[in-house]
Amino acid sequence: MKQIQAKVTGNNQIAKDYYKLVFSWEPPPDTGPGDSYPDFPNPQPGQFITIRVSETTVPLLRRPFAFSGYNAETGEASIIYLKRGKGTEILAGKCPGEYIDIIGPLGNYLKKPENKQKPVLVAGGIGLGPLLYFSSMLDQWQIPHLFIFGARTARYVPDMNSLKNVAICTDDGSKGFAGTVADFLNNFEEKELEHTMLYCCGPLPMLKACHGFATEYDLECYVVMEQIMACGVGACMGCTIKLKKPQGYARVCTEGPVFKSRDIAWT
Amino acid sequence: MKQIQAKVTGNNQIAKDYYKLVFSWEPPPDTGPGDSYPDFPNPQPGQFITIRVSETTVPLLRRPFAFSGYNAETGEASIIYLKRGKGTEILAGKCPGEYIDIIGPLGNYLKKPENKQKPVLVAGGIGLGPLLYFSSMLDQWQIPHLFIFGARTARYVPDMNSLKNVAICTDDGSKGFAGTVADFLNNFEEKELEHTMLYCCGPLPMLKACHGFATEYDLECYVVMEQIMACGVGACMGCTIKLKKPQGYARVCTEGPVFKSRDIAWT
Amino acid sequence: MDLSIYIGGKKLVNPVGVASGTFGYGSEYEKLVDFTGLGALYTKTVTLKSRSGNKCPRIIETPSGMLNSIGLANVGVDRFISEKLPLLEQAGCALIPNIAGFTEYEYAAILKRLEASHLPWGYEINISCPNVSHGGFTFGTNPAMVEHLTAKLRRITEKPLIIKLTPNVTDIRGIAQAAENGGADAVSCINTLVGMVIDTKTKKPVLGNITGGLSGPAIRPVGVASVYRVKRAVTIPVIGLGGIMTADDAIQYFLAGASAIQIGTGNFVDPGIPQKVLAGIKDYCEHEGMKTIGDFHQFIE
Amino acid sequence: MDLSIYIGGKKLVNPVGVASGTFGYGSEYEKLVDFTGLGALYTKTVTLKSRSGNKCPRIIETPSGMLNSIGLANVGVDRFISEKLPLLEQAGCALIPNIAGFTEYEYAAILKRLEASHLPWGYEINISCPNVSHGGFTFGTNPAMVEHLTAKLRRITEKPLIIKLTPNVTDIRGIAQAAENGGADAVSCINTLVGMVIDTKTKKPVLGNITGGLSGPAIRPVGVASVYRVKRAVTIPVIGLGGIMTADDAIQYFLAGASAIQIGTGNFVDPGIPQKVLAGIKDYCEHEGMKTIGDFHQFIE
Ligand SMILES: Cc1cc2nc3c(=O)[nH]c(=O)nc-3n(C[C@H](O)[C@H](O)[C@H](O)COP(=O)(O)OP(=O)(O)OC[C@H]3O[C@@H](n4cnc5c(N)ncnc54)[C@H](O)[C@@H]3O)c2cc1C
Ligand SMILES: Cc1cc2nc3c(=O)[nH]c(=O)nc-3n(C[C@H](O)[C@H](O)[C@H](O)COP(=O)(O)OP(=O)(O)OC[C@H]3O[C@@H](n4cnc5c(N)ncnc54)[C@H](O)[C@@H]3O)c2cc1C
Ligand SMILES: Cc1cc2nc3c(=O)[nH]c(=O)nc-3n(C[C@H](O)[C@H](O)[C@H](O)COP(=O)(O)O)c2cc1C
Ligand SMILES: Cc1cc2nc3c(=O)[nH]c(=O)nc-3n(C[C@H](O)[C@H](O)[C@H](O)COP(=O)(O)O)c2cc1C
Ligand code: FES
Ligand code: FES
Repeated sequence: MKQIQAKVTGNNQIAKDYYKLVFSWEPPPDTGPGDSYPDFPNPQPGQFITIRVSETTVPLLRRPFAFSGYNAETGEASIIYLKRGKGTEILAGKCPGEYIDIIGPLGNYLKKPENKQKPVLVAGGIGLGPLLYFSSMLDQWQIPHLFIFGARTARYVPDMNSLKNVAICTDDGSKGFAGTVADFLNNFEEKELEHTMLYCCGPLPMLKACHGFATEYDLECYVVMEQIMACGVGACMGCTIKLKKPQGYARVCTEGPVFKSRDIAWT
Repeated sequence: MKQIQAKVTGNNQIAKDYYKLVFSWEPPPDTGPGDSYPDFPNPQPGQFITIRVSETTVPLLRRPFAFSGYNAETGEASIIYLKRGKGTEILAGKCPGEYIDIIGPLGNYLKKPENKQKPVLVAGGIGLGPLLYFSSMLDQWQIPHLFIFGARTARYVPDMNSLKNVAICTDDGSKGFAGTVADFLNNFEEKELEHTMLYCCGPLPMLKACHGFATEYDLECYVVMEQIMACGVGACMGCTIKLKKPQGYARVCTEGPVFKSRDIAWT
Repeated sequence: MDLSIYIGGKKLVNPVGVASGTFGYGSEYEKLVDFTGLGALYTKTVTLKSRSGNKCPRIIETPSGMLNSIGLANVGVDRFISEKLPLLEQAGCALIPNIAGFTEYEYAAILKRLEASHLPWGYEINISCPNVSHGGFTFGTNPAMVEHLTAKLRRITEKPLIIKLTPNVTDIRGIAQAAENGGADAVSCINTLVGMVIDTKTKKPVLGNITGGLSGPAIRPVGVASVYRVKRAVTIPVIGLGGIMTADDAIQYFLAGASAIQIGTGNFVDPGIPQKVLAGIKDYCEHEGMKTIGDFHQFIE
Repeated sequence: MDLSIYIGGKKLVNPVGVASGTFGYGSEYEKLVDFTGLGALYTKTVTLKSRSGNKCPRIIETPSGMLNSIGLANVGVDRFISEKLPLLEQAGCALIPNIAGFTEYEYAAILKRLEASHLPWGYEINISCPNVSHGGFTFGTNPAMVEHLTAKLRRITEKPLIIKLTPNVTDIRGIAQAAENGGADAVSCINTLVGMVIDTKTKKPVLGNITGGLSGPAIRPVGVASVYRVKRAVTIPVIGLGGIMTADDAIQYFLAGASAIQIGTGNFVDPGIPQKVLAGIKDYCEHEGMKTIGDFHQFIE
């Protein structure tokens, strides 16, 4: 975990209201050659950064975003974000060459599946980023997998050509499968599901549905959770979610954001 | 007094940290032809506008700026402002074509001098705008006048070629007269000062010095005052300054910003 | 949808008012605001004698807020009645003079004079100005005094009587209950919080009065919490204010239990805010199927 | 220039601390912050038993501020001593555990256990958490209880004893004086203001605990005013906090009368703030010819 001034190298719209920010931890020009500039530990899929989007006090708190990719050679990482409020609006205005104050990588991460396991990645909306990154790691490990992406309508679906095996679901049927990702999952035959493992990231109702599905077929299921954050580093106890007893509350920023879905006290 | 969305037509730096914003009260494109768009009463020199510089809550209050010019034919008006804080920083980022929320014209104004009177305009720093405008009115009325402008150093002096009779003073002598505008005034011979009238706008110490000078030689002296403002329209009683008894407090936004220097309870 | 509300049996056509001290005597905003869209206009606090107010400067911006130490500068009740009220005769919205005294006697005297005019719709009683330190103004922090004062004023007028509460107390509920017990028709909350800004260049407080009252979006969470607590302590209507800039802000107050709201600092930022807020409330009600302001009060236990 | 300060006869190398609850047990920020630059580290409030804290969500942003309703989630004093304190053995800055109990007995019991460790430099006593509604936590609003509690704790420790005050009272000066009379070595102010945000989409309070504590730049004017008032009511040092983000903010507190400051919410925004603030204070002192923090106290009467 480091705090650095990262250089924006790209910030482009990839679908309606969705943007991809690419940045590198090249030191700012005023960092003298003598100054040691921190190395960023390789980020893992599921891990996130927090960005201070503004120097003013509105918005005040740093905003958390999951890594959507990392290129160890170029030292470039990316996030995919939805422009939804004050902070992400400011973020969408950042231009290549500008520097952003980031802290990361933070949190735990999605681990490599064991042999035999057949990963199915289920992403909805802003859950896309971390699973795209995980998918690229699975490709690197040569683990075949299915990627399911759900969105409200076609306009919210970015280009997914880089994915080998992808199913797109839209609520209104304007692209791909007509229905939610949960509907899509329910079309599987029970026997197809042997050794299947779910990795899910997206809105809470989607995660709940995935958990329900996993419970029904007794599948292992990991979910990437969200909670409003203040510190992002485990100090404030603000980002907790409720786990089943006996664990009690867990901090999304430290014990998470990745949880086993069966550990969570879904409500 | 109206509240309108004015269109920025220019916003250029004219000296170190000084900018000139030009705007017109052309209606925004979404104002239908049926919608009546308010006419702006002709602004007078000394009058000001308040601008809502940001849609967020930082900065919160509107910022007041004096008119530095107005062209009745094109319907374009201007202000000259110093980039000094959060609000003016945002203002400096406005581009031609953008709309700004302004209320104006506000306050009283500098009146045409009587026959025989010889106006001397004394401006310091951000006091330049209103006196530039007044100078152009004097030209229109064909009243000869001297314009004295004071700044800390040459970098803060914009181009003043439009003025017929101008004396520039810099504290460090890097341009024009070396010394303050008060020093410059003190070089006048008493007899030269007959019928002289002072119109002053600038920092408080300068205004005080001008008032002292005017008192010494028994000259009429008008000063354009500043005070932090909230409403700008006379409602909040926030922008008061102290006058000599019996008037008590006066609102800069309503009874001012132009005051007779001898009415003010200088401290 | 019917957004009218009743206070002390009298109707306000809509729940959006402009707060005392931020709208002058009304006439100042005449050229910018269509008064007929306002539910109520609460005037600048009137005192028995005219007051010139506190030392300058009186205003400073703070993060998402502002401090003021106007010190109840006003023309006094007599000139208020002879010069200011008549200007508002045609305003087309409910006029609610806000009054303050240094003693119970003064409060009563002001109210009696105002009763001679038919123009006030009702009264808001300021027992909570943080910018005037003399005796009478600690009324607002003492339940027994609040009850006694309210009861006294209640005997003078049958028009709606609204007590304006200060947040600068340990338990605002006790003050609200005292107002209710004294016979108030409503309470409004909140007035400003005590605050201070120091100029590190001059090493002096910025405000001539040293401390001032904090208002604006910065204090909105305090206002919403106050309304929530007060509403659960009294049965009379609660009027909410503090940092309202948008319809969403106003709706938070309604959901917390307010029957009406006021816009204060927001008027300075954009005099169009009251109208925009009212329009936004209407949209919300339409969208959410709310028929009256009372419908807002069912969601939070 | 010597920026060290003394509290209860003990020295802090510089006046910049990090506030309780915003810096965890310290170890969380280890990788981001050089602790040797900190004057003091006030830990998350420790209670006698461990507490899992309030319902979620516990945090929401507000204009220039934030609400939290953590509810004193902590590991309890025993695990604090066995697991958390040792991690800070090498921290290189003064460790000031912040403690809270539900009864006088609990406060005393916690303090006694901590006294067994040599690591605490002193203690901050939280009598003012707005997020826990049980009996004991109304301590902070009652001068007699504050004096009695302070006196009791005074008999247990000779280390510096700092009482942390709440702004949610009618007269913070009375509470501060009670702490002084009870034998406190300093008071710190302010803790958070009670606030609430409602989600107009769900029509429910955002925080699981309904209300929370407001902190950040929004409340800075309230903090500065509190320090100004408290300083004029007591002779012991005052530690100022609330919304400090920059050296200028900290200097306002010093000019108001603070001998030291703490940074709370600011740590979340940028963990580098404490160091930047300290550097800025040094620059200011150099520029303005200030030799000690005491020099700040001469400017405002
Ligand atoms: C671990 C983690 C990883 C995330 N990764 C991504 C990502 O890869 N891409 C992406 O688009 N978004 C991601 N988010 C959500 C992202 O942080 C919020 O969308 C962002 O903070 C909104 O900021 P804003 O100022 O634009 O919106 P605001 O105006 O602050 O609020 C708009 C909406 O966003 C919600 N929100 C605000 N702050 C947070 C927060 N800290 N966490 C969750 N919701 C919040 C608000 O409740 C509100 O509904 C992640 C959140 C977490 C906790
Ligand atoms: C009637 C009037 C006419 C003015 N005309 C001009 C003009 O033509 N050109 C120009 O550059 N400036 C003018 N000013 C001053 C201008 O309003 C301030 O410079 C501006 O508000 C600063 O905003 P900011 O957010 O950039 O600075 P901030 O960060 O808010 O503050 C920077 C400094 O400006 C001071 N300041 C802030 N608000 C005001 C205010 N309302 N009035 C006076 N000082 C303030 C602060 O005390 C501080 O010292 C005028 C002020 C008044 C009252
Ligand atoms: C400049 C100013 C002057 C005020 N004067 C008064 C007043 O005379 N009487 C009163 O009861 N409240 C007065 N108030 C308080 C407001 O009516 C209101 O209670 C407070 O500002 C909170 O609302 P807001 O955040 O919407 O401004 C004043 C507020 C401001 C900002
Ligand atoms: C998330 C959070 C948790 C807090 N927890 C505690 C706590 O456990 N004990 C305590 O005394 N104060 C606690 N506080 C209050 C702070 O220590 C501080 O008094 C307050 O936030 C004001 O300072 P600030 O504006 O710099 O944050 C907490 C504040 C925040 C924001
Ligand atoms: S955000 Fe502070 S503990 Fe997770
Ligand atoms: S700024 Fe409100 S009266 Fe002048």
